[in-house]
Parts: sequence; structure tokens; C-alpha cells
Amino acid sequence: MGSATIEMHGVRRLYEQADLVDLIALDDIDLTIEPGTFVSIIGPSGCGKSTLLRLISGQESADAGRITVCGLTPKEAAEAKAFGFVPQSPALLPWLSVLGNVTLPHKVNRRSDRGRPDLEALLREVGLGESLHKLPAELSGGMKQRTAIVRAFGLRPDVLLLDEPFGALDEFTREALQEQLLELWEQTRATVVFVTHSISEAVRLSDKVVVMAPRPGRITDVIDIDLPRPRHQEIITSPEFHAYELKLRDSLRDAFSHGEVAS
Amino acid sequence: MGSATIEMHGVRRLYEQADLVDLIALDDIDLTIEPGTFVSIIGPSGCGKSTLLRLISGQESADAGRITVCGLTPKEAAEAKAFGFVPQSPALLPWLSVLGNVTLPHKVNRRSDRGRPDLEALLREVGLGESLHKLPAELSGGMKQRTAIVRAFGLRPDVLLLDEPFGALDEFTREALQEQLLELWEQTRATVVFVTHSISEAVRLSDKVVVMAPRPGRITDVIDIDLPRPRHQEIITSPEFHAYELKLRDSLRDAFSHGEVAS
Amino acid sequence: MSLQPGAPAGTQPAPPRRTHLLVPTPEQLAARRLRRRTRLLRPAYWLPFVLLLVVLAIGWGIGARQMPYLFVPLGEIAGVLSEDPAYFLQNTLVTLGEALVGLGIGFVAAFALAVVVSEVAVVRRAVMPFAVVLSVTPLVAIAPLLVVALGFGMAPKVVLTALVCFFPILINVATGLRAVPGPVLEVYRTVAASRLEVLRYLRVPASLPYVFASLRIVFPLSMIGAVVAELAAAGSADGLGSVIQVASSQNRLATVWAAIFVLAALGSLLFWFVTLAERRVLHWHQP
Amino acid sequence: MSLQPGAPAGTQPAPPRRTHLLVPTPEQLAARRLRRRTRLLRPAYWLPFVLLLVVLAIGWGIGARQMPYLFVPLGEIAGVLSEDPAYFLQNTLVTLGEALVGLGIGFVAAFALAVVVSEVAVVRRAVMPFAVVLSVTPLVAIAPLLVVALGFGMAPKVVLTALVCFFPILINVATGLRAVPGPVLEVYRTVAASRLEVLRYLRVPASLPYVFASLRIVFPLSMIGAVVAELAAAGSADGLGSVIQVASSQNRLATVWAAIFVLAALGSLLFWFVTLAERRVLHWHQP
Amino acid sequence: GCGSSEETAGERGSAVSAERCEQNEAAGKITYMSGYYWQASASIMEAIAADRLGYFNDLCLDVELQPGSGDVSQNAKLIAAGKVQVGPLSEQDIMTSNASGLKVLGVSSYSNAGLDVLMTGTSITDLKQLEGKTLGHKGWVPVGVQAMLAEAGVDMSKVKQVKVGYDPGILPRGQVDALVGFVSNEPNQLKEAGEEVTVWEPTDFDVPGSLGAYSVNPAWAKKHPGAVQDFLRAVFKAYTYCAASDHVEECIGYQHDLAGAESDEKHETAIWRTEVEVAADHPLPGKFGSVDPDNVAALAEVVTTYAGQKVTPEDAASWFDTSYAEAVVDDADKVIWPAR
Ligand SMILES: Nc1ncnc2c1ncn2[C@@H]1O[C@H](COP(=O)(O)OP(=O)(O)OP(=O)(O)O)[C@@H](O)[C@H]1O
Ligand SMILES: Nc1ncnc2c1ncn2[C@@H]1O[C@H](COP(=O)(O)OP(=O)(O)OP(=O)(O)O)[C@@H](O)[C@H]1O
Ligand SMILES: [Mg+2]
Ligand SMILES: [Mg+2]
Repeated sequence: MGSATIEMHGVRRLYEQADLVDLIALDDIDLTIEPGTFVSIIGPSGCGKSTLLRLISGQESADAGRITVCGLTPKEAAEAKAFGFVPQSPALLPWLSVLGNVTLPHKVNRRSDRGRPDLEALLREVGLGESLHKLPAELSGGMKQRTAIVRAFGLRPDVLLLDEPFGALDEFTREALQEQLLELWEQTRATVVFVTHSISEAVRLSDKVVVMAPRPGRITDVIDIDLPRPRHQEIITSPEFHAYELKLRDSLRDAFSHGEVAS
Repeated sequence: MGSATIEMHGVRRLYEQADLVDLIALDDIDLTIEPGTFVSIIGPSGCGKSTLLRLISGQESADAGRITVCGLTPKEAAEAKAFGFVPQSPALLPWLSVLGNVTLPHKVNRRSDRGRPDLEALLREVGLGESLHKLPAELSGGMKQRTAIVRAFGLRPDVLLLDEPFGALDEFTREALQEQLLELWEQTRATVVFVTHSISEAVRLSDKVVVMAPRPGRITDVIDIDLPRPRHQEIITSPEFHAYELKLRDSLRDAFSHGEVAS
Repeated sequence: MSLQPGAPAGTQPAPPRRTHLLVPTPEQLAARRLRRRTRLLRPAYWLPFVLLLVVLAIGWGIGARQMPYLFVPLGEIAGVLSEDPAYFLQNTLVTLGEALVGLGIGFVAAFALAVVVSEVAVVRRAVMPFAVVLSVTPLVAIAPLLVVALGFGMAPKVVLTALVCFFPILINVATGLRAVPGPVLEVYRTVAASRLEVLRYLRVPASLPYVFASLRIVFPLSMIGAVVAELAAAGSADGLGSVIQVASSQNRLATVWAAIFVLAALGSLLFWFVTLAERRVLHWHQP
Repeated sequence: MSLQPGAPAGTQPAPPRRTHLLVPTPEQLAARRLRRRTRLLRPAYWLPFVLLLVVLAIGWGIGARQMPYLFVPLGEIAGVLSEDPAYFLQNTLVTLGEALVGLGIGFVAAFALAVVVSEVAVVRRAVMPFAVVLSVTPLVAIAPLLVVALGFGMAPKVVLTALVCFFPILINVATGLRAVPGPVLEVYRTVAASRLEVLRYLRVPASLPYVFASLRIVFPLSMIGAVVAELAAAGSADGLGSVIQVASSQNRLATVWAAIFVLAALGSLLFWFVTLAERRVLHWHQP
Repeated sequence: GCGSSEETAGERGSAVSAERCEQNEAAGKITYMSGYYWQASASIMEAIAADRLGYFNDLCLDVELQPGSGDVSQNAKLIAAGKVQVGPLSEQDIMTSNASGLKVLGVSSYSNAGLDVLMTGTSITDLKQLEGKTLGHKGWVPVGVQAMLAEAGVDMSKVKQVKVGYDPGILPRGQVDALVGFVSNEPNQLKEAGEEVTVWEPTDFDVPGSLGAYSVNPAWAKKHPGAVQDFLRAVFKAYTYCAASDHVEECIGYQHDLAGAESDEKHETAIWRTEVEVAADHPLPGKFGSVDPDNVAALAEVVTTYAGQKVTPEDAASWFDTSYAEAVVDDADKVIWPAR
């Protein structure tokens, strides 16, 4: 299958509220994500970022519009094991070691056309070589999140979905993990959809940043980030980087005021 | 009593670990905080920031050195109800309304020399006027955290201690709350000790930033922030602000590499 | 306030633009309302239950024919109940009274001990091992002795019921009193709240969900305790346990089963009652 | 990797600089080790318990003098136990055997039903109301009927014990199977894990802490169930319940109390055994 | 017979013809359940002795002894359900059981005297004095005692009835003023404890009863009449053997082996001696071990009056069959041994 295009046309998603009124969580979403690109999604809380990921991965169905992943419906793509997913919390199984947590998805994901990568090597690469047999409770927050990332990468997915994976980490740990994420991505060149709250994180990582606004959840802006790769840490002190940050900040402020968002 | 000086001399704090070895959580801390100043403490995870706050507020005792708050020992200062505390999570009581949560500390804090401020007005001031009688479960994260801040300010404390109060919020909500915190502080001019992970937050808020490093927990740098007040949101796009950010980043990077910190 | 975020969706009286909400037409709304209201009336909800009920009733009927000295046709049981409802009502009230008084005493004792135990380490270390021993002792075996000690009437039944209910309440409440999150305790410790204040304002309210969990266990349990006491220890011949004993000694199986059914129904009712009360009282609590 | 954070303190073999640790001198270390090892031997730990034990024993002695038809001097009870330990041992083994077999059967049945119930909504809606009814039914009242249906020997006792243990296990396991956090489920749903795989790899392991919680309840409960069955049902004259019944009919109070003490001790032992096993098996779980 | 004598018991089939031995074996395992554990009462003691003396074996009967819990209704259910083939049930219990649908057949008894008695303090000299006082029982007042109280003119609505446990000490302690018991049990216990009580026996008020009665599952009895006869033959022989003063100690020994070290030999001996004595004092009008039809008719009336169940004399007669017992006792009231 290789890397994958994601296409969304006129997608809408409703949730029936307790008062029987339908909440429009996503409205009129048109989005094409080129194969192998790194796309960030940024927007205020409640603008439908997580809902968007759930639609792409086929966990929920759209109420209107069309979504395809490599030309398949999301459900078919999931059956074909196209996805890797990294949630906000690492979501590791407390009774399995780091290695066990990383290998378990393979047990339920035996796809004929790709072998299992050397997961131990991958873990060693992100600095978990000495922690292969530790339990999650013995790990720091950053180590847990790295395990969750390797778990997703180890599947060699066509599409990697990340829902605010670094939200709970401190600034420096976060930066270190961003770097590792980029390196892994440059090896595999999967299509990445990355949800974040952080402006600088979005600029640092992405080819393209999708800005969303809430009420109803919609796309207000798509900004291309033309910074050279590989992007190392020093890049964030450069004026170009700062300029992109300001641009994104302005765009986001609009999204916030439009949405009259809750804080 | 009015606003208060905090003085620490040669303070050390040990924790006995499971292997019977003592961990030096804080070592040789010398720090004087002038009355009415806003001091931020920044440093990697595990460098002893929370421990420092617990020592100042008298919840734990130092194993060596001397701490005074307004000339009193921390325990005496707590008895004299000198402190207000805002933890990382809002820590509201789920069975009390917003107003109930804010007034309860007064029931246990009847100090003769200060009346109870108009808490409803204070809540209205931070935009919670329509939510006075709501339960915490009905509030957004930002609204909860504002309630926690008013709970501490409502005590009119001489010393306000905040332990990463905005860690769980998204970037824009965070900025809005920073602004409100500054306004409240400018009204009362309490001495503030503010723990944070965020460089830009430290620069935006503080008169002085204390940089700490771990293993053992210690102070590596104290940086004065000479930016004019009141500082509104626009300030963060200014070049002076950016320069302070870079300076703090460098100082912090040293703290990280010195400490060989866990992520 | 320069950048004051508004309240979240649905909580403001009437925001100017509500295009994020798709208000249904009155007809749709009526349909949805009906659908929700009649949710529990939909066959998918009650049909499985009713089907199993029918299967069990048929099984019972076959059992009654195969083993007439064990099962009794349901019609006969219903007949016994409808023939003299006052008899069953009166005995039910006796048992219920014993159960509730015993539960009340057990609750007060267990709650008080839980508070002491959670505040005073010395008492905890002294008492808790005995509480465990008490919980694993088959109190049925002690019931006859209790009658000897306490005479006839309600006393021994109430004491036995209280003992049966004691341990689950103690354990749950002791856990609940410790359920105040660390940061909350820190906040109130920095304002030098006294132990009593922490207990009153933080620990006791925080323990309520645990209290209700224990009540869901001990309300039906108290009925069982009272019946066991009546069966094993009885004094006067009142109460459903005595009804069972006497009827069973006279081979009036229909009466035995009628009493058992009444007990099961009453226990279910108490269970459901606690669940309902919990939903009312703990509206702030989402498990 | 340009900025690869190291492992946290204490987990690396030997970091070059460890000034953040204050390694105590060998003497200090020995003292600390002794202090920790002997923690449970310190009077502060055992003295309250022993004091209460003494108080209770004295109270018992007074009770024995005041109400000789109720309490028996502890010496006499010890005498009965030491006179014929084989008799108590043999009867204890009988009761324990009944209890454990019943528990085993109840566990397998309840666990299997919990899995079905948590996977199939139709079965849940059909079965759960009856499970509640079963839990509030005083099974003691049914015990004599069970003997008639199942004959002598272990069968009725085992069945009663299984019934007693059934509900706590069902409720706990059904809760435990739902205890997989949402994000974990999402991760495995995005790789299209089958229901069976989710059950096997996620739900069943996640339910283990709940399984142990239920075992802590039902291990001692199974002993109570077996004793109740022995008390209420005819059959062989073996088991501690029968010992209590016969001795009590012959007014051999010392034997009655000896059997009750043996039961309480055995129940405590089972409780403690489960707690220990839990700590072993669930080393990954911190409550 | 197989040529064995009374003295050389112990060889399988030694007291029975080969043909009858085969028939008895065809009856399969016969479960006997006692009335109340291994108490040395009539209808329990001799069953234990018959087993230990090898009488069942001599008759090719495969008998398994089970201890009962003392719950009469449960014993009746077990016999009716065929879980138990033979067991003690008093004649009045046989009537109440049949009246409530449990089919059991009465086949024997030792006496028309009942064992249920009422005990009071010595200050009670007339049962009428019990009005306004408390009477303790173990769940219900036996019909014999009820009939006796009625004979004495006691208005039962004026007597407070309470259920009590096994400890008879509550009578001398004054917790109850009268206590229902067994003539052989509680009075002996209290005497041993040095307490003085008055024992009121229904027999003295001409109230009918029964002692040591056996009942069987009717369907099984119909299929294996020979086995029923030979079971009665064995226990009757054992009863006669153990009733002899010289053998009491031996038989109590057998009982003690089953009941275990905790059993009080002195008390059990007193129970056995008392019951044998009552039976000897009130012999049956007919053959030893049979059922007295007049007694059955009288009991039917008592049951109808005091147990609230309508039992006509005709019904009652149909629930008993005295032919099994009569077939194994000769006209001199001697048990026919070996079987013919
Ligand atoms: N299962 C659901 N049922 C009802 N409403 C839902 C559900 N899931 C999401 N919503 C609503 O849909 C909107 C979008 O939710 P979503 O979780 O996608 O936002 P988000 O952008 O991921 O927010 P956050 O940054 O807080 O994670 C919100 O208003 C939310 O309340
Ligand atoms: N009660 C305690 N017992 C033992 N060790 C402790 C205790 N509290 C803190 N420590 C240790 O002391 C060190 C400092 O902890 P502290 O919580 O003060 O760090 P921090 O700077 O607040 O970290 P974070 O940013 O993660 O909150 C850490 O190594 C921690 O493991
Ligand atoms: Mg989200
Ligand atoms: Mg901290």
C-alpha cells in the first residue's frame, strides 16, 4: 500500500446532546492530506480534533460527506491495518513490560505483506534499551510516551495518528521527543496527522498546519510551513520560526474569538 | 503582617528511599524573596520545586538550614494563616458549588485581623459570575482553575504559592489566566512563589526567575526580568521578551544537562 | 479583564449565533423525546428479561412436576400469597423492622469506629485484625447463643443483623475517609485546617460514595441477617424466617416458597431503593 | 539521537556522579536495615493489638463467670482443642474441602457468566436482574431443600457454597472487564483487534485486581457457606458445622466455641492468604 | 436357611436362603437415615447395632447409615423423594406428611406411648397454672403435648410461646416456665445438672403417641417387600439384644464409635434405658413391633384437631401397613431368626 492519501469531502459529524438537540462537532470539512506529509491540527479545546482522528481511523462514521484513506473507507483501511495511533496519555498496559506493550499490537495485527520490524532495536534507538523489561510503573512520563510512540511506529503504519501525545510532558522532555518523532518519521515516511495545542510544536514538526475553530468544529485556515528539514532544536530560535509562530498565533486568535470558546 | 519576606539559608531536604539511601531532594538552598515580588521557579521535573513549596508552607520540615516567613517559622506562619496555595490540578471539592469551594477555606481560616473579601465580586471579576452555583463537574478546565485561584486570593494571603497551576490547560486559556492572575496580584501585592515548566510563562509573569537543577535539587541561576508592568498579552511578541526567553532557555539547558535528568 | 473567555456551550442563556447546534424541528423533537422516554419500554430492553423469566417459570413448572417435594407450582404459591396477604405483610414488617433497626445500629457503630480508626493509628492497629476475624466468623453458629444471652424478642435478631452489617460498612467507610485527593488536603493544610475541620468538611463528604456502596451491600444483607436470626435463634414466632421454619416443619412448601419470594422481592426493592437514593444524594459524583 | 535523556535516578547501573544520594555509612545502613526489618516487631505495631486482645480475653473471662451458659473459660476451650486436635483437624478439612470445591465451581460459573454478560447486551439485560435477586435471597432458607434434591454427601454443601460465592464474583469481574481505559481500547481498535483479542489481552488481565477483590470477600464467605449448609442440612455428621450443631444440642459449649474459633482462624488465614497472593500476582498493580 | 445359628453371625447370607439373599441384594443399597444424629434413641440405636452386629449382612442387606439433622419434615421429604428408603418417623409425623402430599408408609413401632413431654418447674402442680406464663419449644409444640394441654383444660391463647435452642438450662434459669422436650433427653440432662423439674407425659393424659416407629418409601417397599421385612427383622433383633441389661454397655459402645469421642456415654445410656423402659411399660396390644390400628385412628383425631390438617381414620389407616412387621415376629413376640 505504501504511504497514503487521506481525503475528506464535506464531512459532518453530529452528537445528540442530553437536551435532544444535535451538536455539530464537525461541519463541512474538506481536507486532502498528501501521502508521506506531516500535518498538524491545531485549535481550541472542543473544536473537534479528536473527533476528526476518530473519523479517519474508522472508529466513528461521518453523518455526511465522504472520507477515504488510500482509496478505501476508513473501516476497510483499519481492517487492512493501515493505522497507528498514539493517544494523549501513553495508555500502556500496566501488566506488560515495555517490550510486551510494544509487541502486543503485532499479535493482533498479523498482516502478510509486512514483517515485524526489530522492535528491540527501535526501542534502543529512542533510549529505552535498558528498560525493555521494566513495567510502565517504573518509567518516567517521557519514557512511557516514547514507548507509546514506538508501539505505533512498530506497526509500520501507512497513517500515523497522534492525539496531543506530548500534552502531559514538560517543555524540555517534549522537545526531545519531538526530535525523536521526526527521526522515526524520516525513516518511515508515513502520513502523519498530529493533533496539538502548542503553536511552536506545530511549526517545528509540520509540513502543513490545519487551524480549526469550534462551534461548529470547522477548518479556518491551512498554513504551509516551508522550513528546511531536518529541523533540529536550534531552528526554534531562528527568526523564520518566530515569524511562523506569530502567523499561526494570529490565525488561532481568530479561531478563538470566532468560536467564543470556553476556557 | 502585610506582605512578607521569605528567607532560606542553607536549606537541605532528604528523603529516605526504599533502598535505605537518602535522596537529596534539595541541597544548600539560599534564597531571599522580597515582600510583594512575583518570583517564578523553573526547572526540570524532579528538581525539587514542589518540595520547596512544601517547605515554605510548613508542610514538611527541612533537614538542615533555616527558613523564615515574615520572621516566623513556616509552621507559625501557617497557623497565622499567611498562605494561599494553588495546586497543579484545581483540587475542588466536587460536592460544593463554585462559591462553596471558594468560601470553605474561610470557615477554617477565621483570622481576626482581616475581614472576608467580597468573594462573589472576585468570582465575577474572573468571569465566573454566571457559574457561582455550578458544580465543578459542570465547569471547563479553565473555569475550575480560575476557581482555585480565587479560592487562594480570597484568603488575602501574605504569601501565595502556586505549583504549576496552568500545566493542564491549552495555550490560549493559559494566557488568559496569566493575565487574570497578574491583575489580581496587582490589586493585593502578595508575595508570590510560582512554580512553572514554561519559559514564556516565567518571563511573562515574574520579577525574578529562579532556575533549578536536579540531582541534587539546587538553585543554578536567578534571573531578574526587567520588563515594564502592567504586562499585557502583546508583550510576548516583543523582541525584549524573546531575548529573555532565549536567556532563560540557555540557563535551563545547563540545568538539564547538569542534572542528567530523566525525561 | 482583557481576554475573558465566555462560558461553554449550552450554559449561557442564549448565545447570539448557535449554528453549532442543529435544533430539530418540533416533529423531530417530539419523536426523539418519545424515543428516549420509551427507551425502557422498547422490546430490546425488556424482552430478554421477560424471555428468561418465562423460561425459568416453565423450568419451575417442570421441576414442580418432577420433584413435588421440592418445588411447588407457581399458581399455588400465588394462591398462598393472595389468600392471606395480611399474614405475609405483618411478618414481612416484623423482619423488615428487625433488619432496619439492626442495620441502623450497625451503621452508627461502624461509621463511628471507621472515623476513630482512620484518625488514630493506635486504634486502627488494635481493632482492624479483630474486625477481619469478626467478618469471617459464621455468625449463624452464634445465633442460638445470642438468644440465650439476650432473651427473646427483637434484641438477638437486631444484634445479629448489626454484626452482619458491621464489617462491610466499616471497611468501606474507612476507605472512603481516605479518599480525599492529596492536593485538596495540601490546600487545606496550608490554611492550617484542624483535624476536625478536615474530617468534617473533607473526609466525611468524600466518603459518601463509599457509604452508598456499602449500603447497597448491607441493605439486602440486613434482611438475610434477620432471617438467619429468626431461623436459627428465634424467640417469638413472628417474621418471615419463622414463617419459613414453621411452614417447612409442617411441609407447607407453598408457604415456604412464598416467604422466600417475598424476601427476594423485598431485598431487590431495598437494593433498588439504595441505588435510587444514591443517584439523588450523589448527583455530584460520577463514578 | 541528539538529545536523548538518560534513565531516571536509581535505575541506571552506576551513574558517574551520585552526589544527589547520601549513601549512609555501613553502620548507619545496618541500623536502618534493622529498624526496617523489625518494624513489625516494634511495640507501636503489636502492642495495641495485644492490649486489646488481653482486654477482650479478660472481658471473656468475666463473661464466662457471669453467663456460664453462654461463654466458656478460654482455658476450657483450649483444653478441648488440645485434647483431640485430630478430631478438629479432620472436621476442618471436611468443611474446607466443601468450601473450596464450592468456591471453585462458583468462581468458574461466575467468571464465565461475567464474560458473556459483559460482551452480549441481551444476556446482560436478561441475567443481571436475576443475579441481583439471587444475591438478596436468604440461601439458608433453601439449604434444607437442596439436601432433598441433591442427597447426602458434599453435593448440597458445594452447591450452596457456590451460590453464596457466585454474586460477589459476578459483579466484581463484570466491573473489572469494563476497567480497560478508553485510550487503550482506542489504540487496539485502530489496529482492528477482534473482540476475542480485546477480551483476552486487555479485558481479562485488567479485571485481575477486581478478581482478587472478590476473592478476598468470597474465600472467607465460602467457609461460612459450607458451615451454613452443614448446619441446615442433614447428611454426614462431618464438618465443623455439624460439630457445632451436635455439640450445641448436647450443651458442650466449649466444643461449640472451639469450632467457632477454628472457623474464625481459618477464615482469617484465607483472607490473609488471598491478600498475599494478590500482592504476588498483581505486583504491577498499585491501588 | 444356610444352616447358621444365632451365635455364629457374621457370614454373608448366614440367616437367609440363597434365593431370598438374591432378592435382598436386588433391592440394592438401602439408605437408612436416623432421626437425630447418632443419638441412642429407639429406632436409631438398634439400627447402629444391627449394622455392627452384622445382622444386615446376615440377611444380605446392603444398608448405609446416614445421620439425620433432627428436622422431621426434611426426613419425611427425603423418604418420599426416594433419597432415603427407611427411616424413623413417628406415627403422627407420618400422618401430617401424607396429609401434605409426602408419600411415606408407616411399618412398625414399639409402643403407643409418645416421647414428647412437657417440663415445668416444681412449683407448677397443675398445667392450668401455665396460663399467663411462657412456654418454650423448638419451632412448634408437638401435637401430643398440645393434646395433653387441651386435656388439662389450658387455654393456649393465654400461654406465650417462644422458640428456644437446645439448652434446657433456660427452664431452671427461669427464662421460660415450661419447656417441650423428649422424655429421654432433657429430663436426664437436668437431673444430671442437679435441677429439679416436673415432667408431664401425654400418655398419662391418655393422649396417643408412638415410640420408635419406622417408615419406608412406599414405592420401594412395594417392589422389595422381602427387604422391608428383613430390615425390620434385623433391627427388631438388635433392639431385643440391646434392650437386655447385659448388652446395653456393648451397644452404647457401638453408638459411641459412630458418634465420636465427644459423645457423652453416660447421657446416651440414660436415653436408651429410659426409652426401653417406656416401651416396656406401655407394650403394644398386638404383636411386638407392629402398628396398632386403634392408636392410628386415635392419632388421626388428634392430628385433625391440633395440626390443622384434616385426616380421616380411613386415610390414616391407608398410610400404614403392619404386615411387614407381623411377618417377622412369631406369636410369642419373638423375632423369627433365621428367616424362613
Ligand atoms: N461521544 C460524544 N458524545 C457527545 N458529544 C461529544 C462526544 N465526543 C465529543 N463530543 C463533543 O464534540 C465536540 C468536539 O469534541 P473533541 O473531543 O473532538 O474536541 P477536541 O478538539 O479533541 O478537544 P480537546 O482539545 O479538549 O481534546 C465537543 O463539543 C465535545 O463535547
Ligand atoms: N514524599 C517523598 N518521598 C520520597 N521522595 C520524594 C518525596 N517527594 C518528593 N520526592 C523526591 O524528591 C525529588 C523532588 O521532588 P519534587 O516533587 O519536589 O520535584 P518537582 O520539581 O516538583 O517535580 P515535578 O516537576 O515533576 O513536579 C524527586 O526526586 C522525588 O522523587
Ligand atoms: Mg481531544
Ligand atoms: Mg512538582
